[in-house]
Amino acid sequence: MDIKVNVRESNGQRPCSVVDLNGEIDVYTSPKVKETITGLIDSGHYALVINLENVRYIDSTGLGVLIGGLKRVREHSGAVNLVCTNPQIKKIFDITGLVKIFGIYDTEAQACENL
Amino acid sequence: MDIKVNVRESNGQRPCSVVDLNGEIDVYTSPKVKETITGLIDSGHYALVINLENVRYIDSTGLGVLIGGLKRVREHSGAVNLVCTNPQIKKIFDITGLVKIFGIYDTEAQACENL
Amino acid sequence: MRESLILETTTGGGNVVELRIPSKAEWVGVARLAVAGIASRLQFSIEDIEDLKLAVAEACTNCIQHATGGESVSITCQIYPDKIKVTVEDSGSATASDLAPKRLGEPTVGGLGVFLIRSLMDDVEYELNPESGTKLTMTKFLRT
Amino acid sequence: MRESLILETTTGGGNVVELRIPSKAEWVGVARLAVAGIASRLQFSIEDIEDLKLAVAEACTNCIQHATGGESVSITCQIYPDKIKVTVEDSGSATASDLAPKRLGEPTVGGLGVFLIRSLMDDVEYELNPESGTKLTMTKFLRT
Ligand SMILES: Nc1ncnc2c1ncn2[C@@H]1O[C@H](COP(=O)(O)OP(=O)(O)O)[C@@H](O)[C@H]1O
Ligand SMILES: Nc1ncnc2c1ncn2[C@@H]1O[C@H](COP(=O)(O)OP(=O)(O)O)[C@@H](O)[C@H]1O
Repeated sequence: MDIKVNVRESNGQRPCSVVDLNGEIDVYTSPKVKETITGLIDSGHYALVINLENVRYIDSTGLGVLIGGLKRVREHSGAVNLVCTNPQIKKIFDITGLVKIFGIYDTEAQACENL
Repeated sequence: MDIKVNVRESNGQRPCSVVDLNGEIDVYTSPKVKETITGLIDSGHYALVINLENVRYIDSTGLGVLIGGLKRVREHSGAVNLVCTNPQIKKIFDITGLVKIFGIYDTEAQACENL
Repeated sequence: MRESLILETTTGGGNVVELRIPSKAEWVGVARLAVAGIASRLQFSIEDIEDLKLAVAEACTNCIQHATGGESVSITCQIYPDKIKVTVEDSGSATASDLAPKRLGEPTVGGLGVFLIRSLMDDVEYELNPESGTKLTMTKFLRT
Repeated sequence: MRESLILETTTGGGNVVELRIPSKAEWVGVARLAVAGIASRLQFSIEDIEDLKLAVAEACTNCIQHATGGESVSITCQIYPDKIKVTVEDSGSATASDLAPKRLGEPTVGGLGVFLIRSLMDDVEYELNPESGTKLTMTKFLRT
């Protein structure tokens, strides 16, 4: 029922910041995720990959944090791509139409390349 | 919260019947375990190894089924050995003093050899 | 409620599991776990269990975030041979307009919870009562 | 009960999580899951969480197997900064002698449940009431 958050820089062809999330993102844990993403943006990181590969659960609060992050980086012509393979979580992005506003990729390499 | 039960014959130096249990043994699932063990004994199998390696949880009902099995095979000069590596489950056998009446081994090979 | 349940079900009488958590974010995970346990006992598929978990969690989250003055959230699961009916109740106040079925427009930071509940469950009904709080009843059928 | 709790706790007021399951074997697993969720929220160690799960499950099992006439089992978890107090109650009848602390003699097929509860929890108290059923209150302290 908890979330682990880790941030690192990816030094591939297109440099970006990668946020690794591990666990469950809900009303209790999403403030921690929000804080991390806000911190990154405030310190000038506008190319973000959020890795949801190890996320087993996300609720609307978590989706709200991702949408909020996307809006803020867009103000700086930035972008957010997601890494997600879990079918249940993909389904939530489908149902809510968020597939249309996020780039969702199977691997981190793809998510970084397509930023 | 469920249990999977599988029975097979071990054809090592000392032939015995191995009962593989996978899941949780509690008041709801232990009748299924009891049925299997009773069936084996009724059909003349008195050398039993019960493999608890994939058991994540056992309650007093489950312990009662194991004790009941041991009592019945002893009437036929048989024996029951257990395979168990989970520290929490070992602790339960310790607390209840059942370590003294069951042979508890780390591997199936050991449990069979020492029957 | 229990009596009408017994009348409605045919096999084995009515089953009700009740849970009450404090109206705080940290307890929603416990409701999720309990509902997942109940649903897996009922042989719901993994996908349906995840749907139920999310719908119930969204309902609890709304009670915690929006029901002014509510101290606890009650989750009642009524179990039928062919379905589960989950009631999520708070004792805070609400306004009706926000709870109506919606189509999603521009994605916003909020506003997805009720939409998800309506999408994931087979039947959803809100009862607003200014005095006694909001009561959400949602049903999911076992697919055979 | 909630009031005395608020008086007793110092940080953040009292937290109570309540669960009620039908008095049937199939629902004990749900109680176990919920208690595990609560205990992990409270930062109990994995070993202590397993102890709590087993003690609560044994208590529920006894209500289901021995409380004649009980229809449901209530599990109430009161959360304090330094401990969890779990009450398991049924509405059936019981006799006092069976519930007394015992030393284990020859292993028997039954009789381990109450012994395990007393071994795994820090404080255990039974209240028998011929009219209202058996009430078991057990406490486990957070080890720091
Ligand atoms: N239990 C409740 N009590 C009071 N208001 C509620 C309740 N559930 C939902 N609402 C109202 O419905 C609105 C929509 O909820 P939702 O779709 O979950 O989005 P969000 O919670 O992000 O606003 C909320 O903003 C709130 O006004
Ligand atoms: N909730 C209860 N209601 C009535 N009797 C109980 C209850 N809990 C325990 N008992 C009594 O205590 C005895 C010992 O319980 P336990 O140690 O769990 O062993 P077992 O359940 O195998 O008999 C039971 O046999 C029963 O007589």
